[in-house]
Amino acid sequence: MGRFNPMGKILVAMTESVLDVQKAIAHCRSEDCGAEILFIGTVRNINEGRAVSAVNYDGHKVLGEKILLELCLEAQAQWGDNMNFWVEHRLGVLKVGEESLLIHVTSPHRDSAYQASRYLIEQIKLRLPVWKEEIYWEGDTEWLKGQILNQI
Amino acid sequence: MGRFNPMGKILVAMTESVLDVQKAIAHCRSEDCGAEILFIGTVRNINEGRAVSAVNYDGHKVLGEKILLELCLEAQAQWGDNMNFWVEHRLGVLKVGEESLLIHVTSPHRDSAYQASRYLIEQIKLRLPVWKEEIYWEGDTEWLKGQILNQI
Amino acid sequence: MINVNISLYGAFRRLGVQQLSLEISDESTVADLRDCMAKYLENIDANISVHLVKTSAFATDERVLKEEDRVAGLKCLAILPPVCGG
Amino acid sequence: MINVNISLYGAFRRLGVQQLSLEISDESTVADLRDCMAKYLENIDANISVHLVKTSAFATDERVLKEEDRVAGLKCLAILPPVCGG
Repeated sequence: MGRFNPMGKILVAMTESVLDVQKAIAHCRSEDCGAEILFIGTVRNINEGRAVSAVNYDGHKVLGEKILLELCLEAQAQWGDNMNFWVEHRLGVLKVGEESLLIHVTSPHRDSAYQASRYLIEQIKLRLPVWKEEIYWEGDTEWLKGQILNQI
Repeated sequence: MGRFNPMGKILVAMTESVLDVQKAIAHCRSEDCGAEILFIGTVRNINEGRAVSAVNYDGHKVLGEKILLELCLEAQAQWGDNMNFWVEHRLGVLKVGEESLLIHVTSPHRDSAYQASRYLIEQIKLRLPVWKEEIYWEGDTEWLKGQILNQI
Repeated sequence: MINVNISLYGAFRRLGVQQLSLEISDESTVADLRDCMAKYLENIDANISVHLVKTSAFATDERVLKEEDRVAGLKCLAILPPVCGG
Repeated sequence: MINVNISLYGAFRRLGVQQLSLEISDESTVADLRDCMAKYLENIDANISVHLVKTSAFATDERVLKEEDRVAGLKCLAILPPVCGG
């Protein structure tokens, strides 16, 4: 079994639907994986001192899902082919407190689960084609600055 | 507001009841916390080469809950008074795949959430008065070796 | 000359359209396309800075493109501003 | 002499009782209690190693005790083997 034929399960999505923690947990649960790490990103009520009422997430769905799959395969190659992944980024207008991102990782041991989870969120910030337009209580909006995408 | 009067919420429990991910998430969600990390420990089907059918978790409930609270306060003191915590350890006989431990941490930023989550699991392994008796498919049982408790 | 359609994302949504249609030479690279797009936006006096065009990547549905990649024959082109998911 | 009840956890559950009752002198420290318990277990030929007693901590409901702590007056004593939660 090489890196391109892993035993662990992977599901990725860029979606307008509400994210589903229970499905993520059910997907990744495995009797040989005793450590499960779920990262949830939510819309925060304040950013750089301004009161946020909602965030409009724009994303390139086809390329984005391809990149999420690549990231999970990279994590399996580095930390274990038997790890399972569920990564979903939500798109559209989300109110404060709503879930924008789920990254769920399960592994036989906790160290690899923490490392893979952290790797995924950091790489998502650098490589996933998603953009945020913040909508402020004062009524104006702003597309946030971000990380320049590099070809790999 | 000092370290002993934090703004964040803390709930800890040593319990025979099934652990509840949804309650943990609802308890810790906060509009100023954009990063949420949930660690779930589950019973693994194999340990040191032996096929496990279940694990009997024994624990000192009163002292254990006191220590879990101390650990959360230590994490708030180190990474942020506005962080929220839900930490539950289950006791009793659990089958393979069942959830034995939930550690849920929410924070304004992901770095502190990951660090606090990792701190809690590592300290729990060292300081929480809980013991595992593995029940093997072959019918025998064994109390696992562990970490010697030190007085703090 | 060929016609290319470029899908717009993020701050480029301010242009109010899903795609831009630009005419470039058959030999054009991604770098040429970037220059062409910057000039187009200056001409129409769009409220989009040249800096944003310079810091954006071009991509297909399959991958992020390199500056020297030839544009002719590529499908589903898009311009991707600096990203900020999560 | 005073009588102390010690709650049992983990591998000490093999003794088949919730608590042990031991008689120790009023002046006894946790270290003395540990010795007393080790001797008791040897006498009843329990299937518990002396090593387990030596590597266990004593505690109340409030805290893990130090070797030099006096036992008299402490409530809810327990012996805690090396831990392995999670």
